[in-house]
Amino acid sequence: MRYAGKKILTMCVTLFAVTLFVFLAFHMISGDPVTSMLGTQATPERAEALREELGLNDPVLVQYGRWAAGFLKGDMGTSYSYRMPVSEMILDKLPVTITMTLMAFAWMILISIPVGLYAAKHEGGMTDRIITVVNQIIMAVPPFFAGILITFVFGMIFRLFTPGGYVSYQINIGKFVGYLFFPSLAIALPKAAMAVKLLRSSVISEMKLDYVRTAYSRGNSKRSVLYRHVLKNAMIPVITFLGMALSDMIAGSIIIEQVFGIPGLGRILLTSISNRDYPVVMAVIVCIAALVLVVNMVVDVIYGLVDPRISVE
Amino acid sequence: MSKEMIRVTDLNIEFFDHERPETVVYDFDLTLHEGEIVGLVGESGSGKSMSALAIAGLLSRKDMKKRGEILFEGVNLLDCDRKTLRKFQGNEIGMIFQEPMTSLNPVKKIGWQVEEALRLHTELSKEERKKRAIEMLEKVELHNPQQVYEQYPHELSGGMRQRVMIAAAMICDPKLLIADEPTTALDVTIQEQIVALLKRINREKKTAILFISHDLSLVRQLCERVLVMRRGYVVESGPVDEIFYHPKEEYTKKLIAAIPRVIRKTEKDS
Amino acid sequence: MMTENILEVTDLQVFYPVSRKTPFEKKKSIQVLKDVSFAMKRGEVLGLVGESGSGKTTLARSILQMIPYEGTIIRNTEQPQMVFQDPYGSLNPSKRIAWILEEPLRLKGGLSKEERVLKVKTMLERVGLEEKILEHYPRELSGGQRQRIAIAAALMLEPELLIADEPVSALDVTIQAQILALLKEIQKEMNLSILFISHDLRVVYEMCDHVLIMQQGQIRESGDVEEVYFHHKDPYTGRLLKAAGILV
Amino acid sequence: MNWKKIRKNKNFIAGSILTGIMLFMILMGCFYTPYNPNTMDPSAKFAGISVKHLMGCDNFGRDIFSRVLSGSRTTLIVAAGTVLIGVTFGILIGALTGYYGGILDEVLMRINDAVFAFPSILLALLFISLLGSGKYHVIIALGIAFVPSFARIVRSEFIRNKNMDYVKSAKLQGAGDFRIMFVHILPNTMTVLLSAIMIGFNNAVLAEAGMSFLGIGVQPPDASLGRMLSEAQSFLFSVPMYALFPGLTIILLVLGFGLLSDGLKNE
Amino acid sequence: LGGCAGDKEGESSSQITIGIPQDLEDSLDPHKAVAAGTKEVLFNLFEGLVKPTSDGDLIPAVASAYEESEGGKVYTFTLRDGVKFHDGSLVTAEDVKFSLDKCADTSNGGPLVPAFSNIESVTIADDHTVVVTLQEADTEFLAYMTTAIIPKANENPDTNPIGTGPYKYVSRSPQENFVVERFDDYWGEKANIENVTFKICANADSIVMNLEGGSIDMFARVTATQAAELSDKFDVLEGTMNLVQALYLNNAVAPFDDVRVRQALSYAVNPQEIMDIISDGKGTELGSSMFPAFGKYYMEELNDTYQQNFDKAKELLAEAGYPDGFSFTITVPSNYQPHIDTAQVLVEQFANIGVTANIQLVEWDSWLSDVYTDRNFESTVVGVDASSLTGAALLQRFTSTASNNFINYNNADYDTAFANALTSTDDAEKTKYYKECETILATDAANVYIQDLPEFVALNKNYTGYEFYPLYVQDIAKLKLVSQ
Ligand SMILES: Nc1ncnc2c1ncn2[C@@H]1O[C@H](COP(=O)(O)OP(=O)(O)OP(=O)(O)O)[C@@H](O)[C@H]1O
Ligand SMILES: Nc1ncnc2c1ncn2[C@@H]1O[C@H](COP(=O)(O)OP(=O)(O)OP(=O)(O)O)[C@@H](O)[C@H]1O
Ligand SMILES: [Mg+2]
Ligand SMILES: [Mg+2]
Repeated sequence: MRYAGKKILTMCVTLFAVTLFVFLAFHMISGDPVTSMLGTQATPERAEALREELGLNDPVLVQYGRWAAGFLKGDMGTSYSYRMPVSEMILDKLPVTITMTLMAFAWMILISIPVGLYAAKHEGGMTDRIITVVNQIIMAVPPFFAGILITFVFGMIFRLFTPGGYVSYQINIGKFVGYLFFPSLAIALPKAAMAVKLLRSSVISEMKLDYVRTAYSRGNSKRSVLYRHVLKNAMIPVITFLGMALSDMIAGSIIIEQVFGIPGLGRILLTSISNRDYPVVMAVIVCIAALVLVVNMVVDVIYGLVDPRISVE
Repeated sequence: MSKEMIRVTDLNIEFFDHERPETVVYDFDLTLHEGEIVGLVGESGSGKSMSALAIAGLLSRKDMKKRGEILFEGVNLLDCDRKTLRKFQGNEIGMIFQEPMTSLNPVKKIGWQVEEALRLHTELSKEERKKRAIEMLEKVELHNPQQVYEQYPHELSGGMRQRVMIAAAMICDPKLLIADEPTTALDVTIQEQIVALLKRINREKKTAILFISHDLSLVRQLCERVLVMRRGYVVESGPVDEIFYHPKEEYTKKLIAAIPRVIRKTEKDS
Repeated sequence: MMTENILEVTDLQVFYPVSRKTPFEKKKSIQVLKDVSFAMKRGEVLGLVGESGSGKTTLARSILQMIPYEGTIIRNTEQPQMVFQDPYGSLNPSKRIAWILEEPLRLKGGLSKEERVLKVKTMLERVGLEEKILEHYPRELSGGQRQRIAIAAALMLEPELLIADEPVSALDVTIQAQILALLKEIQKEMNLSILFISHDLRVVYEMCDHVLIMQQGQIRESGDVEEVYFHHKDPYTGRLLKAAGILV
Repeated sequence: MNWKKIRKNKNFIAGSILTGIMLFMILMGCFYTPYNPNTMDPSAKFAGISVKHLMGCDNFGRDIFSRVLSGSRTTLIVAAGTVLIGVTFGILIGALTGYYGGILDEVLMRINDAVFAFPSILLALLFISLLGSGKYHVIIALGIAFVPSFARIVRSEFIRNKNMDYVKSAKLQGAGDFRIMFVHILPNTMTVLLSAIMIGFNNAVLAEAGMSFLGIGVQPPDASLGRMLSEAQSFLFSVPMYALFPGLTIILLVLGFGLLSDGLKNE
Repeated sequence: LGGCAGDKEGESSSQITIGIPQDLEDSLDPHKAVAAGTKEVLFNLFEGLVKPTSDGDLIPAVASAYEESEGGKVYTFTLRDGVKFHDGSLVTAEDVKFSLDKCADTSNGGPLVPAFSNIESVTIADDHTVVVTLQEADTEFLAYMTTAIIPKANENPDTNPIGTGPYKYVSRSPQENFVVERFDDYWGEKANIENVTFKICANADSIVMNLEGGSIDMFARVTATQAAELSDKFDVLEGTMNLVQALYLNNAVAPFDDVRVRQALSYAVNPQEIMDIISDGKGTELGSSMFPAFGKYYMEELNDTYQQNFDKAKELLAEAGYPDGFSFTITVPSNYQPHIDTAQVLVEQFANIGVTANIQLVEWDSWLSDVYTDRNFESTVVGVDASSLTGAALLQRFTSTASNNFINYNNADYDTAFANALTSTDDAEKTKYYKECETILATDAANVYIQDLPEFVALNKNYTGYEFYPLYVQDIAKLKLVSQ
């Protein structure tokens, strides 16, 4: 238990550091919330009055302290631009991002493990060579180009989905998940390709090791050698990648959200940065950072569980 | 004489993964009968392990070529289909590997690995398998089999791992046991016990054993016949005593002469 | 000066952590070495014999500071070398043999590429290997070949102290004899001290001046080889000797 | 390596040919392009593929082939720079944390996590505000944003390798920590690292394009492949070629490097 | 899989999904909302005492009649009977006074509607009559009475907009949509379509796909290229954006403080070529800060002030001391592609006279603070629109003391002319003075004027009834299903 406690504590410290950095960053970049709130109608007097009202004239650290204190009490503040409670906005969008990420992750696992194992199993064969080449190409396709292509092919030509026809999960869960089918695929594909490559080469190098010979000597079929012996070993380097890919998807789904018109955390983050709406930015970052940290922690734990040679500390 | 168990004729093994193809085993011939123990000795790198692996059906890499015939109970292991081969492996043919350190799966528990052959070839229940595995671990003189059952390979010493390998190879009572330097990592007392164990299963179960070693005195204790290899060739073969007392080849003579003996230094001096 | 102790070990204790099922369990550990003390003179060959699992490798590793221990270990030498029990694991899988053997010389510095290659080739010859092996990767070698490479790598630096963990176990007797002779020769030549771990009592007798008998993490008996082999005090030693056919 | 081996190494051959062609084109683009990549020709607006315009023209009547040539250079510089920074620091941090572990690991990895969670766009904006805009600042900002992912990969590989006997034996032979990390262990992490570099390169191309909608990075009218790609999105229907060529160029560029690195890996 | 366009047809109620390029990242309080994108949507929810028509006239709305007296100093409004707010309550004189006072309030540093600083008092004459008295006569003041009337009782005007317009607010989801429905108690002609969803299509590049795919039925302001890509499922209606797109020059910094340099740049530019390249020749060329929607003030003849003439331009540059040209930066907000495109063509055109222009894209927010507020720039390409249907809305900003005079224009003649226009009560005279202002801007080459951007509205053929306004608004109430 002490281990878990320690991990959580360091996580909180990290979160604290991230938020502080972000807060400071905001004070260094040009433009302030008041500019975007008042737009072209700003007069120096009105800007000043608004600044005073929002407390933007206090020293940075005082402002940060106020934000942090509020946050700890569960109050994420009010969005400057939307004038609505930040918590409401986040709760609205979080499920979107999480669902999409999880779906993409599922895609990645579902594609990469069977394909990677298959290619490794038939190393040097025709299918393996085809897989390797296709894989190399997929890896080289920029995800957002993949997004465009998928939209074009499946959305416009085959009409399998309506580009931009996003349906909120609050209205219809089924359609919501249905819409995320292709976007999550677009996110997953390049990462899955890399996972395939990694897994394949990892499996192939494991297959050369002595213990595999031992496994064969007991009458294991190639299949069971792969699944029961090699997979776990071969997954060790892949786990790190999968974990990272997951964090990456959480933090970096902005582009795909953009291409497919999905209103998730990424888009909120982007516009809020542009609007200098930092209560929202802070909240989104805390969310993303917390998710990323949790994923990292889980990866560490899994890593220790899979590889007995590594103690978790 | 009892039934013929395995017959290897003209086995050649050639590697292609370097600039020049390398033949590492030439024209290997061997016949093994039920209940027979045959020793295979020879220079390091002479191809003992490669021949053993071929016999156990474990050389399948694409960048190597195998020629010849390995008949096991009438089936040619070199070109039979994998399924038939698998039926033999672990069940009728057991193999103990030379490198105990790397021959165990690092992420699986010892118990799981020892009882794997049972899982593959028998219908035993989980509890029965565990019982058998622990019995087996006990037979190879591991002090605390219950604990070892739950440990991972990296937590064992070299000798302990070697014994785990032996236990795993013998768990299905194979008809043919190929032992590639099974006692190199063991201290004499354990070595003695393992040799005794091999002898016992040979006697009781009529298990044929191909015993690879460089320890000629051990071979002499255990085997009836012996093959001597050098640079990929079997240079000499025949009953142990004959080879031991009337070696024909220069190399065999050297081998025998080089066996370390404890001649008291005082005696030596005198 | 010559009789100065090259190694002094006092009250050495070593514990290993026991694996846990989840990261949330409490830490447990088992003791592998108990109160091990001994000293080793410069230029001597000290045999370490003991049953499998008695802690020989553990002792070697703690002397070289590879694992945490309690107690004191004084090493009066700069760069002790070790031949690992598992030669395969001690060879970098991504490098060719030529690179592996040259590496210690490169680290030491002061030699040109040609000199290094020459030294490597000489050493290769001394351990009885052919030159073509230089181009191979470790996984392409036989057990005995790997072991000889490991020995060659360890001797490359002409160390003062060599810890050899079962250095000849995988070798056939002719080569074993050759390697033992090589070790002896170098030992004489350079006044090398060797901690020679083996389970082969006959080899130990050949090689060593003094011997330590270990069992279950403790030293049961130590002393001059002659003394221990023929006037042993501990019953365990007796059993070992009997099993090896030295004592009848 | 000798000729015989190289001839058998299909990856290496395909990779070097592809990379060679791409690099040659980029190099050529420095000195000669069929048209000035920024010159507009209203009459050639959306011109199709012809002998005059090998890849047709864009919405300003600019020659796409010329723009691809000059855009590739920019993209290559940005992507390579970004990956270089990311990989260099990623390896450094990953190696140090993985190898030493302990408090250093804890601290560096937490910083790493923090950077990872820090939106790269904000990071880029910050750099632009502090240093002023320009391609090189974007490279730095993106490079920093790329460090964590490389660091994590390298770290876990180092953790896996550092307890192996070959590392211990190198230590005994007197190899310093740095030599052990970078000469002994690092090559054993290459398999994993090279794949990551490839993906990283790709992401960098995109990130640069992504930055453009904030107005940082390459400034119009200068071209970069990512930017052309995102602009082309609006003309996907009438001129799919406009998206195709930059996209294809990115793919070929990345593919070439990928094959080459694969080829080098298994010599 | 995903939601299909066809699904909607099963529903009995009529509905439309309208794509909008950016979210209403703003207060929903009509007085506080600043973004043009917010205002154009809120137009359907709120009304003032009067409201604009698509012809540019003002007609009574919450007021049923008004009276202007003392040469434009006192305005008397008679409230319409039975006008209801969306929450069901009746509009009272109290609400009207509250709304006007709120906009005139200066306690937060300046009134919400700048022109309201002219108000002396708002008084309730009786339950149906509100009198607005000005400090100084202003014949254009009625245009500001389009200011929304909101209920005094609403506690959360920022997030819960309640007005009297033909549509009422239902919900919004940030970056996703803004939903309104028909207000059935509307006093006037009720809207045709029951449910309207404004859907945020942040990715301008996928708008064609969204339209073709059926996830949106209408998108105002597609580009010429996008319009060309649409299939015949859509009507593309063409209007203008009603803004003045120009290369705005900071008149206070060198070399733009020299009129000859500004004129030289104007001679280098060919607006028609720009329009040809970026929008297939669509758009209206402009020669000064006025666009054609202001019929009576617009002066087409000013377009010819500077015909593209490189020699003349070089001559002027040489006179100004830049015979070899110079280089400068065009700062362009990155969120609007037509401006970026225009800037790119400008760069090419300036190259002809040896002037090197470098484009610098900046975020909208940085543009607001650096360019607009701090006036720290050399030149910028943007479009300036009119917040109300008055000449002052476009021309006031160039008076030397105007707080929004971001180009630092300073010309005494101009100030005088503008002051005259403001105070004159006679329409013809007012027009004359405004035209004088325009002419000064043109001859002085205050900015390099380019065009009033074309506006293309893509509308699914199932719908009809779209109307262009001279203001930046979208009137949804007039839209109807073809089958209706
Ligand atoms: N990493 C580890 N974790 C837990 N226990 C370990 C670990 N390494 C070794 N042990 C235990 O420590 C004991 C001593 O091991 P060591 O390797 O020192 O034996 P050894 O004397 O070298 O035996 P051998 O001759 O078989 O190699 C053994 O019981 C082993 O199980
Ligand atoms: N992949 C490979 N490519 C080329 N040669 C190889 C390869 N693998 C093994 N060899 C060579 O095959 C020969 C025979 O090896 P083998 O393992 O059978 O020897 P061994 O008799 O078991 O020796 P030891 O007693 O040392 O274990 C060795 O010379 C070795 O170098
Ligand atoms: Mg062998
Ligand atoms: Mg050991």
